[in-house]
Amino acid sequence: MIKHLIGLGVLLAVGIAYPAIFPNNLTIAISVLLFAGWATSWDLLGGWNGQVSLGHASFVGLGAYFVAIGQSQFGLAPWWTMAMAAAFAAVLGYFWGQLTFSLRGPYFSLSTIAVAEILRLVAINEEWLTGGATGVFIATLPEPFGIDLFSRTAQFYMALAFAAMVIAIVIAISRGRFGYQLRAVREDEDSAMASGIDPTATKLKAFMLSAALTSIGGGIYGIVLAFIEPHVIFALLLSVQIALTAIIGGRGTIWGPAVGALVLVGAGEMFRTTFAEANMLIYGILILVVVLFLPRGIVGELARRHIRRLYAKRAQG
Amino acid sequence: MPNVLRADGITVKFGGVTAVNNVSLSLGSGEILGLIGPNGAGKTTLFNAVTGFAPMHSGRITLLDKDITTLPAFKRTRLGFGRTFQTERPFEELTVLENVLVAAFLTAGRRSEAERLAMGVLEQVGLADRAHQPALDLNLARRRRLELAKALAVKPKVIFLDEIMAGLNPPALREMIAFVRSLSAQGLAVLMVEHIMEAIIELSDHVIVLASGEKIAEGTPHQVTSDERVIEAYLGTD
Amino acid sequence: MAGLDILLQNVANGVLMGGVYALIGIGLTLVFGVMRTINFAHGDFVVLGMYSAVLFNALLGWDPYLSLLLAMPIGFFAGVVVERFILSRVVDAPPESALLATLGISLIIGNAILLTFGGEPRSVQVSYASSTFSIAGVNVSMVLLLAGIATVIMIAALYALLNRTEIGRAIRGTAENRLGAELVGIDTRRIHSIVFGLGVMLAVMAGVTLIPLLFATPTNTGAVFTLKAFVVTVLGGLGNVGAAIAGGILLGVVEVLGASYFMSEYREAYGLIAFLLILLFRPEGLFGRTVKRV
Amino acid sequence: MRIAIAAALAATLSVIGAPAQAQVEVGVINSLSGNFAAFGERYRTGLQVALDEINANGGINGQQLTLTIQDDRSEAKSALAAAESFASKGVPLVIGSYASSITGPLAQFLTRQKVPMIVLGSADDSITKPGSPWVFRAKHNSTIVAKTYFDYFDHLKNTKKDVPLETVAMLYGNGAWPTSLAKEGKRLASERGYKVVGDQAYDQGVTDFRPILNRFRGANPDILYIVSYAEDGVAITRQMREVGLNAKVIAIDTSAALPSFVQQVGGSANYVATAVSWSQDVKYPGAQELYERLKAKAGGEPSFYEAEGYLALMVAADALRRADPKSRDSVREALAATDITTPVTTVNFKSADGFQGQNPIRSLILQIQDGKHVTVFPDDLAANPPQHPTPEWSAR
Repeated sequence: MIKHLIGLGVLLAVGIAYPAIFPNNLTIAISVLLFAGWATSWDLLGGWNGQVSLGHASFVGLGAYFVAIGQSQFGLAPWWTMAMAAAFAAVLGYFWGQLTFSLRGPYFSLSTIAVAEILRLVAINEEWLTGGATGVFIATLPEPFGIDLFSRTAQFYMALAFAAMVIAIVIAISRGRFGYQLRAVREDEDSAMASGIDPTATKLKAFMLSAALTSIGGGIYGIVLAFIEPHVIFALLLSVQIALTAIIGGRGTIWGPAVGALVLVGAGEMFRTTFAEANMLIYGILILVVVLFLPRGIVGELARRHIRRLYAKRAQG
Repeated sequence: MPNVLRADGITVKFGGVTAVNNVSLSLGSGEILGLIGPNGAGKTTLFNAVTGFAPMHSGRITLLDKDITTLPAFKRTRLGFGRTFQTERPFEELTVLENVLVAAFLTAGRRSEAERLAMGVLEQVGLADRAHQPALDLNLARRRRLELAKALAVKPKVIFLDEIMAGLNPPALREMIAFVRSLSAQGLAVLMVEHIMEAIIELSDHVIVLASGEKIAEGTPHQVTSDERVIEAYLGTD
Repeated sequence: MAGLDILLQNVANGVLMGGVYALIGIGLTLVFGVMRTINFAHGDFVVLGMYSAVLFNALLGWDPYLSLLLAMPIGFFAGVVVERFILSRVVDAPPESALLATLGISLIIGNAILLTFGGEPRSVQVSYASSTFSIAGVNVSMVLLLAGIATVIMIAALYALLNRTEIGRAIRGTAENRLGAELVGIDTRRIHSIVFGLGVMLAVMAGVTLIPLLFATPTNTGAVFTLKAFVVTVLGGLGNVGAAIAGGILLGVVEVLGASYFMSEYREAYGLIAFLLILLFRPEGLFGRTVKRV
Repeated sequence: MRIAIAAALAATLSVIGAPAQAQVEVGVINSLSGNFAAFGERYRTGLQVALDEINANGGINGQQLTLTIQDDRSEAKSALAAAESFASKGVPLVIGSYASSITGPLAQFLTRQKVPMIVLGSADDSITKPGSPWVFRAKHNSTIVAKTYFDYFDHLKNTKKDVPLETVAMLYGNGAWPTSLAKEGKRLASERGYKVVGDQAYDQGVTDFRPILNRFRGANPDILYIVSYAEDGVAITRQMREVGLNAKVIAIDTSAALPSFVQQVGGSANYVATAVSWSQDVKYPGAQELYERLKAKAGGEPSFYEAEGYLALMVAADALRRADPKSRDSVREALAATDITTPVTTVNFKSADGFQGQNPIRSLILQIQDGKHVTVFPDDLAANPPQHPTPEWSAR
């Protein structure tokens, strides 16, 4: 617990200082933080609760669209629309979960692809709702306390706050009743029921929380892009990337998804500027390497080794 | 003895097959009820039906005069059921302590409180020194005890033990028998499915014998073991 | 055309498209049935087949159907290699590992094609690409029919392999219960390699068969086919090879009728909705064995 | 086929040109990997041809021009990271990118950073409407292209009065470009008295167009106005022939302009019309010679995409020659005052009709005649007259 809080403190300290040290590498840092936040949110459901969703881009899109349309059509400030998006995402997650939580394992994952793809088609085709295929611009934003929300520095701090908030929530949850309920349901639903846990309710709560948090990050992403198109922001590829980030980093660990974001986004950026056309190929090879040599993800594997070492020591002593 | 648990006319069907047919039982606090029968007699099915893990065709279940027939398994747990699984089902990725914490959180609101409760139960079953070991690494006897610890940590009024003696070596078996007796001494109602006759005879206040889903005999351990139908059921069909 | 004629034509087209979808789906369902692995690179193997036909056509001037002779064994071999060196090493890891591995493979295939062939869409022009003939007033596309015939032959061959041969019995045994199969002396690792080889071979074959009709791009097309294959296999029943035909045809008919009589922009959604309904109410698929819901 | 892996690995930051003496560096954000790589390749060829020409002619007032090309992986967030690095590096201007989903965020960001931007490939109206003082586009947009198509239809109607052109059916992908082109098309159709008898959208990745084409066949349109993605025009055309959907005019945007289209569709490609910003046979001085150079560099048949890449860099070089490359303000002003003629088109950025920084380029209509792309419209730039009407499939 203390360790994690120190970790969070380090993240915040480094984060607060970052724009002053690297004022010209903010966009990539924003990507890392957003993916850290999304992957950590995803992990509440996918890692801690064991329900692998491949549809989280829906919530990113939801957040981005709430902010963009709220601003451009109704003049609503992003903090209001982000709160609305989070509430709406939770409601969507509730119904989505009600519909699909009777499915287990790969069937659940496949169903999330289907639901997300249907939502993508709705977002593209229902022009009255989303502005349609041609996308939406965010041309103006309010300036709270004179802060220009279009500046990368302001956006960086928003992304930092988002990632830190999500990680803090996971730290809080991991030690408490809900955190154990999540893991118990992941490990064995019957055994969880024998401990008095309602598996469906637990999964629904996890899905709703995960969805709401993801959509807040989506709202920030909308501001960063300032121009969003439905087929890009609702894309299956984005859903897959979010899941990938968490799994590569280490499912069901507090820092795994964030480490995954750092590694994947960082490596992606490095490969992009170094290998030109071959960059995605190298990226694919990186994924294979992690899967083959760190099957539990980077942090997952480290944590496991740590626990084993600790236990071995105690058994000796 | 006042009834803690009553089950009347329990019938379970899978497709066209009747796995349990019109079986009733009742149990008072501090009482130990043994459920025996040859393989495939429907013991575990009855067990699962009563605890809510298998759907019932008909029947009625009450816990402390409250009708719980239609409640899902986790709600029965919350009202006072604790159970073990025949093949142990620890949460493998969690440590021993965390396994019990999951159950302890049912009644404990705060982490510290839950931890105290869990450690207490682990002491009781003799796993306290293993608290921080991954559950995956336990041997069979310790996995059994972990199952028991999980069942006890929900602070049950009735505890359902599904073949917890099977496969234990003689010293471990003695320990387990003593432990179950201590549970009933604490006032817990115990329903146990068991193949080890030694344990049944020694522990049970009352025994129900199932064969092919039917209750064929009921009484004290002594009565049922001398019942001809029971002998026939064990020797004849199995 | 009268309404009924149009309906018949649409149903016929749906059934024929269904054959195409089934062809794309069988490899996936076979691999899932035996290995319990959802292969996210399946569509990329289909695309690999397409590019192999493009390559043989460009270098040797071969008709795509002729290039099957070379492409299928190569596909089988490639599948065995991928299984041996990658998937076999994650078979006992958490289930998401295999999913991740196939995602990595998908990225590698798509981008290797991109680097080799460039990003331009490719296809092979054959004289019969748009040929049709007419039965009872219903026009039938030659290429679609050929693809349909290929599907039927392939599924019949697979069925025979699974039910009539020693190796088929071993495959079914492994699918049923891997541990049990090992206990009776089946080398399940070898079976996994063979099955994945077959899966890739079927994917490659689908690609070669479809190239006269369709087109391929290195990174886009694969994902589209993978998604279609998922839908087909779930509709029919994941792991049930014969049912892939039923799933394919159901998808084809649902899509074509939806696009013909409702909004065409939601064409992809009709299949997905059918997919969801089947998942929710009959997770074993239309013709699959019952899946334990526990 | 090229074995490009080794080359790509070696091409760490594709810095092209001799870094010897004083030089002017231009940043390019281009889609070299991912879904739009096909276009990225073509744009890069065009940029390189322009670069060679510029440096052979003395560079920027004696200084070498260099290009730094960054891949955007066909996604906005990478493009934005690239833009940030260019903005902080002090490049006088940035050229980029293809898709509107990438170019839109780029334009927003560079405007706020006050970095002049020349649009490379995106043709979406939204990039220059309302636009910004920092964003310039020498190539066409949806409004111009749709208008060119309908001017062409009007032209055909007026030259062959015995062939009535009254009804139009529209088929388009649901991406940003196809949708906006279809929208503008529908507006023009009603404005100019055409009746829209078919209006169907489809999702990218669809491979079976028969249901839609059969629907259209029932409506019997005179004109087919199709806006496809790059890859699916081949399947659309093959299936159009298969179901026997006839029309007097068949226009297919995007895919029919690619050289590979003719190759892959064969004889069925004939008579198909498509709008482009440039063609080798257009009657501009130097067009043929540019074609030869593009072809030599590409190692294959070039298209108007290469020409657009060439155009973007020529515009940049012209502005840089007239400005102080150290001052982005002065580069922006020079760009705004652009007035040049290239073998691709004349460039003269205007602000009119709600657009800003948009070159009112004249789009061309190409028709595939005997397996070749031929410029057939506008009249004064055409190499051949259009072949009209398109015969029925059964008669071909």
